[in-house]
Amino acid sequence: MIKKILVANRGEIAVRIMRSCREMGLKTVAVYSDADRKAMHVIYADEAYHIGASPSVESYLNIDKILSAAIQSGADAIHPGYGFLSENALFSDRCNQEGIIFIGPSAHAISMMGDKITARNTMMAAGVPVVPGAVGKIESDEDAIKTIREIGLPVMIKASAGGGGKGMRLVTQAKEIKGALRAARSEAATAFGDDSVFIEKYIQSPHHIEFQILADKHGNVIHLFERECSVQRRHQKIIEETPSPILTSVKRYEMGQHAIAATKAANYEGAGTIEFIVDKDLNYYFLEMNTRLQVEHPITERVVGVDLVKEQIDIANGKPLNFKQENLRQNGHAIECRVYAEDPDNSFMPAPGIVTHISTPSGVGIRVDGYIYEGSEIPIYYDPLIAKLIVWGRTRAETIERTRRALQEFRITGVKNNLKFLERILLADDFVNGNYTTHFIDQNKEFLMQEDHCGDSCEDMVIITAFLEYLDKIEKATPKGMTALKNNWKDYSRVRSVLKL
Amino acid sequence: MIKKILVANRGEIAVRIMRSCREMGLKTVAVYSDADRKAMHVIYADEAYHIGASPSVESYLNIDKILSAAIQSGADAIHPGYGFLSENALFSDRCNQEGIIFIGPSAHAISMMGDKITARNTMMAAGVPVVPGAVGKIESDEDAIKTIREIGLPVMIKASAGGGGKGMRLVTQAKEIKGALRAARSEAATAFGDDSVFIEKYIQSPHHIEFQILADKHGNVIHLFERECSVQRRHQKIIEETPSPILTSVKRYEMGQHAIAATKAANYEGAGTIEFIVDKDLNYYFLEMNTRLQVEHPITERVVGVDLVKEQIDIANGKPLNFKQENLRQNGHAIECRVYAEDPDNSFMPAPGIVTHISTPSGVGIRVDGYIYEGSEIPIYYDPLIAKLIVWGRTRAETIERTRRALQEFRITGVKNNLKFLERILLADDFVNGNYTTHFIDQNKEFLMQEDHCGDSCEDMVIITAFLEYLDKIEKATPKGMTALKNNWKDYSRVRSVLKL
Amino acid sequence: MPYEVKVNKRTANVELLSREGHHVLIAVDGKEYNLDFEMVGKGKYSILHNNKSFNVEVIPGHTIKQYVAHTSKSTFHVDIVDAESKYLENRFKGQEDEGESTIVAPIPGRVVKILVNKDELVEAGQTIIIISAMKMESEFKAKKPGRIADIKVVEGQTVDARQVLVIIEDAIEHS
Amino acid sequence: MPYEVKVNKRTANVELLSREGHHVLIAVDGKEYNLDFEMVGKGKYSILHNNKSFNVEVIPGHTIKQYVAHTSKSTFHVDIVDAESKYLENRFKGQEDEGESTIVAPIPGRVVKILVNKDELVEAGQTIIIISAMKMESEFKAKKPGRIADIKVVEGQTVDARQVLVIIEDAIEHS
Repeated sequence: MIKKILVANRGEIAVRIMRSCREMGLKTVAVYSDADRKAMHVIYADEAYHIGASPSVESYLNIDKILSAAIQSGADAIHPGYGFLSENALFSDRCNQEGIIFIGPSAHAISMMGDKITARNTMMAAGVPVVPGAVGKIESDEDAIKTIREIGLPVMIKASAGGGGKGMRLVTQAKEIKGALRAARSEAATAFGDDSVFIEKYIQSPHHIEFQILADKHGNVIHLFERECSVQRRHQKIIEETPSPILTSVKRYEMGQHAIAATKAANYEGAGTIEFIVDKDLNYYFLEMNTRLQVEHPITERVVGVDLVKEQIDIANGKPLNFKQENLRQNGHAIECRVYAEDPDNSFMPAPGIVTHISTPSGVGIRVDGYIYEGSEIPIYYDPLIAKLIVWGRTRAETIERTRRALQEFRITGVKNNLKFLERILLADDFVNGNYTTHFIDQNKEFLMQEDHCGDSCEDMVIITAFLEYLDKIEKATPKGMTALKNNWKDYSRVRSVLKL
Repeated sequence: MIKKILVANRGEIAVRIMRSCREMGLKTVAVYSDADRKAMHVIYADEAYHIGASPSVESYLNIDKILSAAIQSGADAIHPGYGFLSENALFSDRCNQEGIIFIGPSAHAISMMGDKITARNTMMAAGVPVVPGAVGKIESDEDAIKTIREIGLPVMIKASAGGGGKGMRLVTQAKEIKGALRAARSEAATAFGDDSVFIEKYIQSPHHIEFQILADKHGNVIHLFERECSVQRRHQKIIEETPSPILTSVKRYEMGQHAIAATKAANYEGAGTIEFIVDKDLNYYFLEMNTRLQVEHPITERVVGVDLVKEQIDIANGKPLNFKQENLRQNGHAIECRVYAEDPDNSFMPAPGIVTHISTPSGVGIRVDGYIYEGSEIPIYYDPLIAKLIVWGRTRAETIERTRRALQEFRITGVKNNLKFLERILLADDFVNGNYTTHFIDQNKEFLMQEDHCGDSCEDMVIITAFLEYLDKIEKATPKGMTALKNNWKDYSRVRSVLKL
Repeated sequence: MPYEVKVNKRTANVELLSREGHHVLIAVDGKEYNLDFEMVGKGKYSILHNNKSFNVEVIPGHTIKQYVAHTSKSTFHVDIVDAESKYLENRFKGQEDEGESTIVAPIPGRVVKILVNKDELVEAGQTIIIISAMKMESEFKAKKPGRIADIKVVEGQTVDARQVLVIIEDAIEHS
Repeated sequence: MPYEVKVNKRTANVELLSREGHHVLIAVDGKEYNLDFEMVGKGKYSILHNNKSFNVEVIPGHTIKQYVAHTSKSTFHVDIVDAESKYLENRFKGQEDEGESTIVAPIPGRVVKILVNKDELVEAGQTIIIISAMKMESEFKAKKPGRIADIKVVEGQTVDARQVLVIIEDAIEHS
């Protein structure tokens, strides 16, 4: 049984994992880079090991250093979180070789799902619908033209090793094919060291809906329903919710069954996510499998009533699943808002810096997962995600109202952030009506970039406050004697006589 | 329909009520005393009215001032919270007269349930079990002796107008009867201006279990299951949980039915609580009805999945209940810990003061309802309750583990508090085993007052930290030149030569 | 003494008429406000005006006269204008171009790539330098044609916000 | 220069051997610690010792030499002892009685009732004054017999922690 877990990550997810470990009575080990000595995960852990310089390649991506910290600390398991080494097959393998439990799937499952073509073929064999497209990688321009003629325009050219929108090119006209192919290959080669690409039908106005699954070492697989992740900006998710406002219970059942089939086909163990792309007629296609915990896992935790990190640890310990499919239900509704350190007024430029003040919302239905504290520094080296607000309500409408209330209470100063932008999303008609696709942000740009008007007297209050703060500062900066002079003529003459002596 | 609500309260409950109002799009009006100008509820509200000096009688209990603030602000409803005027029949009536909706029951229901003898008789008539005892108030010593002979020792003499343990006397031996009667009467007269008393059988090793009910204006009544409130110190609840660790589903069903019957018998409208006293054989007896929201209402909200304040407002608006009994379920387990500003090491002396720092727990399953912030003052005039930690888990065991984790994360400095005492309760065998009565605190006193040992090197770290903080402070306090003198002999001689000039 | 306070595009005249404890009488553009003004934290204020509750948080900017202010709904940039500020403003009027020939880091980050050499002539819109922060790369371009007069940083270097990266001189003047 | 530091009932010798940035070498009762010592907030420290992570928060007490320190598990009262403290300690040794004849408010509150008059003789254990705070009343009693020399407060008055309420003189001495 696992007794001590090294968390090979930082930020909110490292703290979140350690919280569950602490509840289970497990010891926690943090690793940290130069930039993170004072980070929350170091403060929260029982032990902490320095693993290198600030850039991720020299620390959080450094397998040797992390394994040596694990060995030195006597950790019997490593939780990789998300990002960094979480989907690195080599890391999973190396942990195995050192006799340390990797809390996640086998190297084989990671590799298989990491290669988009292999994953696609595996899914087709398992009867899981995939986006219409080529069965394998594209070898030549002719191959591409032939394939595109078969499936019809528009199509998407995608890197086999891809992710995060890199090595992807949309083709809407036949004349664009060759150029797009060249661009996708070159970007894929630079980003992943592999220029293999394949071609899929381009789904217009799609939804991005994923299913959470859990699979134990005994062949049991369950799904924990879906998450709707269509509110994205540049392939970056911003808001997720569950249940999806567009799914019917019939579709949900079907997709759940396919998610389980997909997981079984991958011989998968642990927590994972099957991502589907869904068109407006609710046709759905396997997109990819994320072989790790997702950023947005808390909305599933809230609605289904599980602690996914504890489930991961139980699975790693070889326990059979704690649930049967038929006992799981979606209770109410949950929304997650991702709070990023970025400046929406300046093309969402990242905004590292020092947090001067933070007020987090609380009360009924509110959960906040974060890692920043007053005085903490958000480094330039890592992800701009600084907190996640997870809100539960009995209905979708109540959840939206509550999320707005929570966003109003949420205040982070010192670093620019997207809190007001999130509030605008929660006010947008398309969002409120549950009528949105991955194009939502673009289509609502104008509305989303507006500010609530604060009112005339409100603006005057701002003027007055800044002015009085300024006067107080001037007052403080003035030497004591000077203040006395200004305020009190009696004192003045007294001071003068002293000076005369 | 209600559009603006005045909250006739302060502290955490005022903020908690305003949160739900804000979610419903309702405007909120705060009232405040001298001591509370900078209190969270004033900051949180849309409007705020000063209603008098700090002592409650001059402000939060001043009906005229509160009503005049309501009228001035144009509020169409008043939410009384708990405590203060929440169970004041006159206040309910006065609101009515002014055409302002009182969010709570009618003056008649409040009066009827406020008088313990009337309440008792009403319940007996409705077939709800009451503690064996006299049917009416005790007129004379002879009357008392006769009654006690009938029901048998031990008995409890109770003030009819009582509450909070005042005017109560336990009688275990016949010779104590007259003295106890005299003491109870005199205490009742002083505390409530009414020396009426009655006699009940004393239940040894009792549990204190209450049922949350909701009743609309259309005659619908539902219960939202029980709360176990037996962890008490001097009749003050400290920790509550739901479900109760001792109830069976058969008993739960029976008690729920009786709670509904009791509510109907009182012609009740709104949210209320039926308190039962339960003996070790699960015999249960009506104790009293609280005609208001309870401090511990959030654990019901969490397990049943409702927002009780919103339900109160919907009922006040004349809406039929949002739920049917058969659709309600208890999902998982919840525990509330009450954080008091008091000093457990000094006989739980109240500890008002200024909060210098606060770290609240968060993450999966955690809710905190509070009202203090850094720099806020906890006044000497009001209740010592400063925050409530509400924790949810899938099972009771998980909830206990999570509560411990949350308490470890919870830190309030500047004012003494009972956070570590709460942690000890969560570690006590009797609590962990769910094997506790209202005598729990007394029976576990020794264990609860111990401190976790911090370990030798931990103590050394404390010594080192205080010492280095001290050195830094000395360093800062020393004038710049002096530091130079100490650190640098070259500078020293330079200063000396300057002095010689 | 009246001051001018700029907030976003508005310039308001502000005069403090009296202040005793938390009672403040103040005029903004001639409109008098009788306020209950209390500090509730560093830079955080609770204001009651005709029983309306306002919360404003002000954060010092780069100079003692600049503030960023937050209400529950909006963010404001506030400048206090006094005699000194006015003098400076007048003195530098018409010289706004001055800053345009330097590229300044708008955020802290790491220099990923410098695409020009010293003395090189550049076009308007040409990418000069790439800065990376939080996994995102930003390209910075020349605003007008010119000559690279100085490169103040090297690739791989960590830079602070407002740090000068590259100085571009007007090419015509010096050619 | 070594200091003595008292924590609860223990007195430890502490010597700072070296300190460079966050690297601290320090000895407590002769045991050397090589620490990574970082401030992470006002009075809040993160300490790494042999990769173990400790968090200690220290809050100033009534004098510059007193602290209350919190770890995740316990609370400590810490006194820094230097030459001056030692001198004072020795000087006042054996005079601990001195404070016993005054009644001091241990917490802020409101005087509900004063049960004695000036010059009245009181018994040990006799209730002298009742203070109310947060809906709870606390009675304060005389520790030994004496005469009420002075009553410093009146009923209804709000008092601060450590404020002197009543002074009781030794009755024998003055009778």
